[in-house]
Amino acid sequence: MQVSTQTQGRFTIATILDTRMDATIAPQLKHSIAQLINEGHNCIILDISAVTFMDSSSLGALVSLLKMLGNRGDLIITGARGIVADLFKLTRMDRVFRMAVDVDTALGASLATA
Amino acid sequence: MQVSTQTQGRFTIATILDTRMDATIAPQLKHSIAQLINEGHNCIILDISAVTFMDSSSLGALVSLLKMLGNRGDLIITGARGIVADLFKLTRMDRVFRMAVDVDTALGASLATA
Amino acid sequence: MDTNYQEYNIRLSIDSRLEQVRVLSGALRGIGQELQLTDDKLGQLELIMVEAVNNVIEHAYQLESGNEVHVRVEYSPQEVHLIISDHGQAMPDQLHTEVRVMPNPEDLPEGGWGMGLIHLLADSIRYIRDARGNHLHVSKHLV
Amino acid sequence: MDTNYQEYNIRLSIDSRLEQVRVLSGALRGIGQELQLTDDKLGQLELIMVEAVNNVIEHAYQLESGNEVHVRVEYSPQEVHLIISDHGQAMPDQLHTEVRVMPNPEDLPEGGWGMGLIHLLADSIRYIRDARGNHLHVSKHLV
Ligand SMILES: Nc1ncnc2c1ncn2[C@@H]1O[C@H](COP(=O)(O)OP(=O)(O)O)[C@@H](O)[C@H]1O
Ligand SMILES: Nc1ncnc2c1ncn2[C@@H]1O[C@H](COP(=O)(O)OP(=O)(O)O)[C@@H](O)[C@H]1O
Repeated sequence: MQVSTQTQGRFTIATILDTRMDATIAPQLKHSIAQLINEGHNCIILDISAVTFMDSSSLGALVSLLKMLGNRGDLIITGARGIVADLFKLTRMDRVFRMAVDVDTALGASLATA
Repeated sequence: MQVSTQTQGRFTIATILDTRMDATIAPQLKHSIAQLINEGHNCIILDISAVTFMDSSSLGALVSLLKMLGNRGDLIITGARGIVADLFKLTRMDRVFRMAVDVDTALGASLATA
Repeated sequence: MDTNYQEYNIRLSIDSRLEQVRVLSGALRGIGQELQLTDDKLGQLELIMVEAVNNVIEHAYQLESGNEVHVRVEYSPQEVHLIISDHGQAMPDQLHTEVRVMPNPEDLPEGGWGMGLIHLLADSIRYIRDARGNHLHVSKHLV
Repeated sequence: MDTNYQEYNIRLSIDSRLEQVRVLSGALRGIGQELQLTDDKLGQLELIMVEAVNNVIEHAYQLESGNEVHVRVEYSPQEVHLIISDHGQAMPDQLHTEVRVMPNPEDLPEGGWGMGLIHLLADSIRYIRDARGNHLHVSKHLV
């Protein structure tokens, strides 16, 4: 799996470059974001706008990351669309994750509530 | 199979609207163009620019149409690209058919040689 | 054998390894595009198929490779059927007979959504066990 | 069974009817796109597969429906193998052992290009007959 990271103020923006997040990718995803968290990046914006397909194993990996952060930090998911957005809605996990249409909106919303 | 026809001077431009010309389509293709020929349309530009895949059965159908026309008329193939253009080259049937990159070029060339 | 020329039928199969599932997805998407399904329907069919196939590999075959996972795709302009077959352990009955309750989001679940998603996305579900194995039959209306 | 995670393997099958070939094409294109083949290579693979499958349906099965046509797709980053299998009449030997001479264009041929095209497009061809039938094994380099 390929992730590119970038810092913007207190946020680390992790962009998933693959178009597919499935059961093979889930452990890698978990590993690379967990590494960011362990390095002290506690406010993460995970941009999945390139992702056209995601299964429930990957959703599970995201939940495990959310738990890892606890209330030490933030995990905001941006850019979910199509069947990926549906997956969050059908499982009602869109209520648990902070979600935004894109990275700029996520950053803007965070400034407003800061 | 879907074909749209249009007249331009002495030419009848038949545009294939399907993206696939295969063994199932070949008899239909033969039938609809043969019908045009029987109605007296002897100068036909067959525009296959929408076609992304063509097999040798369809090539055979085109040859049968060429034979049907004999030297009573013209069959110009326009818009072959990708693997469709390759099919004509690999079989060397690009030497037998009059071919042009697009309809305008075919019309222009015909005027020049008229 | 159906002879209606408007009906299409194709069987796909892979070995029971999670990393093979993406080629199955690719094949399904290609079939759907050839038959001009909408992106919406195709995404839903892909999610149904992947969740069912993941379950087969993870549960019916216990992540043991060397077993076959079959997916049959049947298309008519009215509906698509997906039949996912395996010869591994059978699924517990209540998983396909009852609409499955999704895990509670507040519990921060890390799994357990698979069959629930299939129930939500499919128009009908049937699970059959016969001499050749287990068959999860899912249909989805197109109109 | 290959366990290299970079290798993908999928088996496709349809009934021996020409109108079913397009779903096979769709599946192959979807697989190729998922594995990021170039449009060029994918078009060539599709033409190889369709010519071989048309031959199976028209000649090995004499256009009789109700028989299975199998296509196995094996992918590695170096090459793609297509294995087209049937249990119908076998192909005459000289059709696969010798590079086939294409029909002369001046004769205005209406067919007879199938195996010639496969020879021109493939990097290698092998035809095997065993207890399970006839297998045309075609490979195409990707690099
Ligand atoms: N195809 C199957 N064969 C056998 N058992 C299954 C199968 N699918 C699911 N199960 C069992 O049912 C449970 C719930 O499945 P599911 O709702 O798909 O969620 P998940 O697979 O995410 O745990 C699984 O944990 C497993 O024990
Ligand atoms: N799979 C096959 N099984 C049996 N006979 C075959 C097969 N493929 C081809 N043939 C025979 O070889 C001939 C030449 O085949 P081919 O070069 O593919 O051209 P075409 O199929 O267009 O005639 C066919 O007409 C047929 O008699």
